[in-house]
Amino acid sequence: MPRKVAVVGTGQTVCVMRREDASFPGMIYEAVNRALKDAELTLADIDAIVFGSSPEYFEGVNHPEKWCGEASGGFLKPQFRIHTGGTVGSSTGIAGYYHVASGLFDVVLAVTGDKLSEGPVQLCLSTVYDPIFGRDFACGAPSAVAIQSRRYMHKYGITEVQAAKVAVKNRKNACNNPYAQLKFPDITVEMVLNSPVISSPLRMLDVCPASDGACAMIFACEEKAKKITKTPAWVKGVSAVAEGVNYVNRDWAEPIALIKAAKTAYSQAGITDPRKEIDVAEIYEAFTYQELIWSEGLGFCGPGEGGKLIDEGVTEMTGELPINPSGGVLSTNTIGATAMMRQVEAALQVMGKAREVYEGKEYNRQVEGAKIALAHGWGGAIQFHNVMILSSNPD
Amino acid sequence: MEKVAVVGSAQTKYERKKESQHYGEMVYETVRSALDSSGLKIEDIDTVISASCDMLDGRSISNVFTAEAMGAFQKEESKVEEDGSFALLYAYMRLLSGRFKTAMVVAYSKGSESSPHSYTALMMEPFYQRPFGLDGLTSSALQARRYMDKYGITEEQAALVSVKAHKNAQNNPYAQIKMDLTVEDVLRSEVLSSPIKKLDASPISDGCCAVIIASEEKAKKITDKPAWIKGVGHYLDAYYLGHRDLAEAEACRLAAQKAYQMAGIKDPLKEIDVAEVYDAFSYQELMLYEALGFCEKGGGGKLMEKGFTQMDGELPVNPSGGVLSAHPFLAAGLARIAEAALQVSGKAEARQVPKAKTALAHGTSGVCLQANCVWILGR
Amino acid sequence: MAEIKEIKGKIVVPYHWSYGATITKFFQETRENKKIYGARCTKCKGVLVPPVRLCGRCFAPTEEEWVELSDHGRLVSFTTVYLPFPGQPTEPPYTYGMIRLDGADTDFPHLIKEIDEDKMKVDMRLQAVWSEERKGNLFDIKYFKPEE
Amino acid sequence: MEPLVKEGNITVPYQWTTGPAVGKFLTELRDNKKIMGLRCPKCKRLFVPPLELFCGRCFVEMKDWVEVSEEGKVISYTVVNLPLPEPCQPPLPPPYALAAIRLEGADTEIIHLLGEVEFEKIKIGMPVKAVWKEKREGSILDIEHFKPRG
Repeated sequence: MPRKVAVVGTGQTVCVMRREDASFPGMIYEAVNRALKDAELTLADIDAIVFGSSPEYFEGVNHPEKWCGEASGGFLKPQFRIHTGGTVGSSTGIAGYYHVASGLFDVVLAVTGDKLSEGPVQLCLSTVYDPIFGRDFACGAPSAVAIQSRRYMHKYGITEVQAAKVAVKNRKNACNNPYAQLKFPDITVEMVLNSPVISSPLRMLDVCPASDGACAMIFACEEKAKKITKTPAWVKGVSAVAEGVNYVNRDWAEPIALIKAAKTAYSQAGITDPRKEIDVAEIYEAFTYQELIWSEGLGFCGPGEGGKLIDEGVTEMTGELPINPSGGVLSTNTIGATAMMRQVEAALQVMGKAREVYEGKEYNRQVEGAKIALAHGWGGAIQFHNVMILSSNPD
Repeated sequence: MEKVAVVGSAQTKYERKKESQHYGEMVYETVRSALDSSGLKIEDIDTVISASCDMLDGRSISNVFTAEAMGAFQKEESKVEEDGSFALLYAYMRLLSGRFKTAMVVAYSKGSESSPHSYTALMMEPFYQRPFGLDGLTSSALQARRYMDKYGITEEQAALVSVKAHKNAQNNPYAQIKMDLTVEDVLRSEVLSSPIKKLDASPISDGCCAVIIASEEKAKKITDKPAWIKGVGHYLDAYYLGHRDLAEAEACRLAAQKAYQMAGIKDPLKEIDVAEVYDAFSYQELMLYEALGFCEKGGGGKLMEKGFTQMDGELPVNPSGGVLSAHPFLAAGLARIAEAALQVSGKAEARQVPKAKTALAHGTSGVCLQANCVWILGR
Repeated sequence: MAEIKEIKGKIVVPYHWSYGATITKFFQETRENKKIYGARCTKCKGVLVPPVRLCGRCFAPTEEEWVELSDHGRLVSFTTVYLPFPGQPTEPPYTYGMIRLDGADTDFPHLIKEIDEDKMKVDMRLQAVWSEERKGNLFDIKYFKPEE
Repeated sequence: MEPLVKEGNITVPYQWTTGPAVGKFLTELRDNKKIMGLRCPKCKRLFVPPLELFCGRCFVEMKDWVEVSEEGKVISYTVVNLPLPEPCQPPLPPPYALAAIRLEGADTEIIHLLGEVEFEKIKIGMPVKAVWKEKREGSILDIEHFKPRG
């Protein structure tokens, strides 16, 4: 059995389309300081740092963890970088977990971010595609996910309206999150359906924004965690599974890596009925259809039942299993920090801290009595999936 | 703490240009050979950690198309975008946690598809350093001059490192540049960026390295000669070149201290039998002698002159020929660990240091030794 | 003058991506013989196109002997791209899809033309339109169109 | 058939956010021909040039802007002979000299060009002085180079 590890502090920057007032390292510094303050620690208490950010072409600086070395708190400390694409935020959180679980370090800071306003995001994302087979007609992330979404609709009869409902739910939820970028209290299904097509079947409002932002979290071993905070969020399950790209009989509507990652994390956490046992989930829905596909992969419903899940209101704030109280990725997407924000929001929920006063205004996205939360991330060519289960209970 | 050992490894032959091999095939072939080296099947591998670089590959999220070649399909996987020695560190942490028993660590790059100048020049932030066209070569030249000036290190002493490396490389089937050189040859080679001359610098290489580690119970089943991990340390230094004393590899010194402390090493020169270090430039090897505690500060040149680090010296450094004889970015540090493991397992063939029991391996990431990872392996 | 907040610039990084011998041979066949080949996995017997040396699902090598595939196939999924962005290689709107060539078990990406988007259907039949001048790259096939 | 190679560039335009420290430093170069540093309230080091509004060593905010001299001495240098390919874009064709210069009052070095000097005569410890461009655009190259001082 691995050492018990908990999240003891978190910090997020407010995400906006362009942070004119801070450089990339400046944003990282801000998130790190917020996490330290939240845990009431100083940098001297941190044994090691793990840094995460997405394709270097976003900021145009190779090995950005070196540039952000001091900002991440890494000066003459152990530090290295994780980079797994969209999953990088959660991959970095998971690496933070393993730093502590290994026994090599007791208190570890994980920090992630990206400043997507520095360059043209879709151009940079198109460099993910193979330069020989397909980069010539790539349109960043949207076109790949459009292919996935169309196949999913076809296989299960999922409708545009069902996808649009995800956009509405999450943009409304975002109003309760001080760090979210797109807040849209009056959004309707019609507005989503009338928004221009980006890459069919995806419309403008089916798609996440591009954000500048950073996020940090602090992991600690049991002994330290109990001293640092009264409300640690215990890491009960972690899994990060890969699949391939163009492999034999790939079914775009069947996320096999996610299915395996969820199974692994559930078994570690002793979860047998995820829909009942999990109180709240933060999942990486960069595009509306994905919240439905991933819900199936996570076992919240059967294959093809993702549309029904949203139709029945199960995933609304008032539903049986609220998904993305934070507003999710559809409201904020820095890419680098995005999947970590899922882990941070899940941690805040089980810590009972998803309600706060920020710059004089009250925000409440707390799911009452949430004890077990799930955080998810995807990345690569829709092929890497991370799942983390957090709990208010150490045992 | 769980005991973990290196139980298998494979390296490609490092070459200037592997044009007939797609990079995925290069990775696949290496991973297969690593499995063969340990008698394992891909099903026996619990987790895969890789090291590669988007900007070097010209493919963002560089593990997208190599995940399958690494055998990561439907496996627990992650990528450390650093030198491969750091990828091994993450794999090691995963095994120490007890969740996994075996890990495949893979690092690769094809310098021929991009260039070492791109790879390092793009590490420079765009405001203060990039406008000068600074890259790994020119920034290391500033470091070399500063180090030589501070400690009276001579160009001849640095040249001896190059002579040794290219000579040792002749015993390594994977090495790229094998030559019998004299100090004169090095001194007379073309000045690239003073004081660094062509033969002080590492070449451009294509290559891949894969290392398999296993926890104690498994390791003992897999091989009767595991190379046990005794200690590891990794530290980062300041970023902007003018914000640290370039003559000191401070982060490497701290990393070594941590690794020695874990391994219970008090007198590294005596207790370590062989070392494999990331000598991208000849003078850096001398700096590393000091940072690794093989000699006092400023004593690197003398140590080299006295022949301490030659194959027949007290502490042979880079029997493989080191990075000066083959420099596949990201794979280079992992290759140091593979070589160190071969040494303690007694499998280093023509480059074997007799009776090597304890070996040190060093990897670095960033320019001018900014980030360092130091490993101690033992029987 | 105003305080400086940003610096404009650009980076240009040259690459020389090696196709390797396998993909070179694949394109030799498209260029010289207008033929598309796949490779069969030694384990699951699935046919991969382009004919890579490895079946990722099985971590098994593919057979030395290649399988000739049809230049006709089925549309697995598609998208019409409307979003413009700087540096885009193809000017929108354009349509591309994943095509399951007859005899293959993986999807081949390509442009789709000669049909209106609203007439396109998942699973419809397509065929390759070959270029007159073939250079040994993906555009040896100009695009795919509805099967005649 | 020879193995095929796809030749191509990845070309990306950027608008890099300087952040307040770099922004002010470059603005002062451009508008006032002043070289400014930031002093850490804790370790008292004066960082020239400053990258951020915090001390990376002490992890505390720095607010104390200090003007330093445009004169200093060479701590290290290199003469670059190799023509570097893209994406390196040195401001001059080779050979040119780069140096790490400790400005008077600063506790760090600034990396810059050395000019108006025969390369063979460059020495460590050599006193140098900034030469300003007439037309300054808010770049580190608003200082044309450093030249030997009398």
